[in-house]
Amino acid sequence: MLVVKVGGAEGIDLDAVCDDLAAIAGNGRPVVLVHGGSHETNRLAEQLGHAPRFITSPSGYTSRRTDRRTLEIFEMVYCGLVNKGVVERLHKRGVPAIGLSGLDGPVWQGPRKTSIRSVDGGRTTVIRDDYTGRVERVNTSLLAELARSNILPVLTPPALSYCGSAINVDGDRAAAATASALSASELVILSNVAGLLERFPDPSSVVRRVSRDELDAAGKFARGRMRTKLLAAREALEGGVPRVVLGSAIGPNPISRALEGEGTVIS
Amino acid sequence: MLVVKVGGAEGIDLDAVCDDLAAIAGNGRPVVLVHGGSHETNRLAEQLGHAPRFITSPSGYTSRRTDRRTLEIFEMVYCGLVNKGVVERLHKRGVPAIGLSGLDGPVWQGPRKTSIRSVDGGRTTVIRDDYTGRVERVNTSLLAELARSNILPVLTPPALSYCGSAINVDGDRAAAATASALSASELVILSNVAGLLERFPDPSSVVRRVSRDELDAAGKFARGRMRTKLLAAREALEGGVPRVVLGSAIGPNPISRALEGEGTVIS
Amino acid sequence: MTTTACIECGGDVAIAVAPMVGEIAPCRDCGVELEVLGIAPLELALAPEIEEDWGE
Amino acid sequence: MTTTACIECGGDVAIAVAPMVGEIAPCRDCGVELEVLGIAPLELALAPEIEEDWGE
Repeated sequence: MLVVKVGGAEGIDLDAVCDDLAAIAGNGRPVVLVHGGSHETNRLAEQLGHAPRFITSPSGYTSRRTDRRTLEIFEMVYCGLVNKGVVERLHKRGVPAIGLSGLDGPVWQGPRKTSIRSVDGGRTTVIRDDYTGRVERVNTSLLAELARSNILPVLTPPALSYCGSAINVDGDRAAAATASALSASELVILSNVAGLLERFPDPSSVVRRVSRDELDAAGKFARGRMRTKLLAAREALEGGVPRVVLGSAIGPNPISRALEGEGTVIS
Repeated sequence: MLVVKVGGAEGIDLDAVCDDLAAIAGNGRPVVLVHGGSHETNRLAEQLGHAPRFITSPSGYTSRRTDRRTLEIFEMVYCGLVNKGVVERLHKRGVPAIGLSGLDGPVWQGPRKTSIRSVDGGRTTVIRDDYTGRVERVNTSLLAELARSNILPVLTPPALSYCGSAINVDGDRAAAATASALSASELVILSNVAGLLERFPDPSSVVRRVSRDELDAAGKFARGRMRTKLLAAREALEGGVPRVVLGSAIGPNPISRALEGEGTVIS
Repeated sequence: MTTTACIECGGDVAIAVAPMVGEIAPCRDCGVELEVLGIAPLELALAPEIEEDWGE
Repeated sequence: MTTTACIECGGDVAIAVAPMVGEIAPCRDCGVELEVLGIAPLELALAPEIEEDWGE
């Protein structure tokens, strides 16, 4: 089983990703795709006059401020525009697919954070009406059933909190939890960056190999979202996934290139 | 098996519908829900500067002009905002649910119309880039599998055309096709109208009973969307569904009231 | 309205003074339905069959 | 900055001149973290624990 996460940043060509995915699935390899949608969500939020806001946690992680209105905009893009766009592309390429958010089934469950902290201009505040959390449980029986029926799951946040509300979760970490739960042999995380860069944003400074023990040290190179990707890689390895590759989604055959080692291989 | 279609018009209270649905499903009756989203789609289309347009066919049916941009806005509302909002509400009420568009699986397949005709001001034009069609095939094995796992399917347009593209389909007729395919004992179609009205819009003029043979005659009372609902009712009866009720989604327990005969009972 | 020759039977086809691309113009003589494909110059073709069912 | 009394130990808690509801103010003496619940009058309570994981 292969789990692929493709980000939602600007410039990512979903047609190229789906071309590659159709070839891989066509060779009989079971695959689960997880996707993001951040760029389109920011655009729609601006258009609807509810500009996106981002929170920096005390330990430097960034995440989207997800009040109820943002969650709805988030669902419109992730579960509507992007998810069904990917499912349509896969059908067009002869790959039966099923688009599911973490709510559906549910596929992903986990705790919603009752409060979060935001650091802004040196001042820290508590935020309570944020719909964010983490994936702890993955519905492996539903996903396995779909794989048996040769239907490719296309998964997207949000997840379902234990108290029954939709929660924004990090797509990379949700993909790691899914890869672990399905005992995937590989997790490929594709974004608009060539991998972990020693001298961000210089693409030629890709760190090609990171062993599990070097993950902490490698963390010092990581900026912004890459920090969460390294956390996701760690969680996948700890979950028993033998190999994680952080690669670029840009250009043709991005998944195959990552599988062949193009990007940062963590194992 | 009970199939319920709830419309997307303004004023429809999805919490009341989900309260009732949770009670019915809680009593062990397998249910499939189909929902619309027209009001929210019109609102979002206006907000995004792509105002909704409606087409009248030569024989008087109205439908949404669905160019590619409209289809994307349609998917954001139907598959994102409304579908996941209903799934979240059902989980909150202890009913495991799964939100699927017709693309997913796919659940609904059918022909896309290569061209449609639009009558406007006495002039008729051919339109070719419209993404509309009809549901001919229903994925009963996927739906039956979900029912066996006690997961309530929450279905929404669009469907998948045989040539692999998303197509806008009429929700009432898709619900009728689903009820027929699943050999449902009843199909309930709820909207913001009390049923077939003899003197539209007078709610006290509800036609209480229509036999199958009286359907054509009853058609003369029907205005706008109600014409399509009568067509859907006919298709359900012809598909072997013994009883169809057109009822109001407004107020508490709308499904139960319709099942008890409140509205227009067609059988 | 103005008229032009039917591409099927040569008969008279009534056309709006300012026709729209995609507009349907029936031929009064042979009854076929023609579609305006181009305006300058005027270009007609047999209109596609009506497919009656409708989307949401 | 201004100071107010810690609700745990009575020590000094540094507070911004114009505090924000939800703002965290640590007590220099006993080290607890307090949260500003109200401004006029100033109302403090123990801040909830940090939950470290983050959404998309």
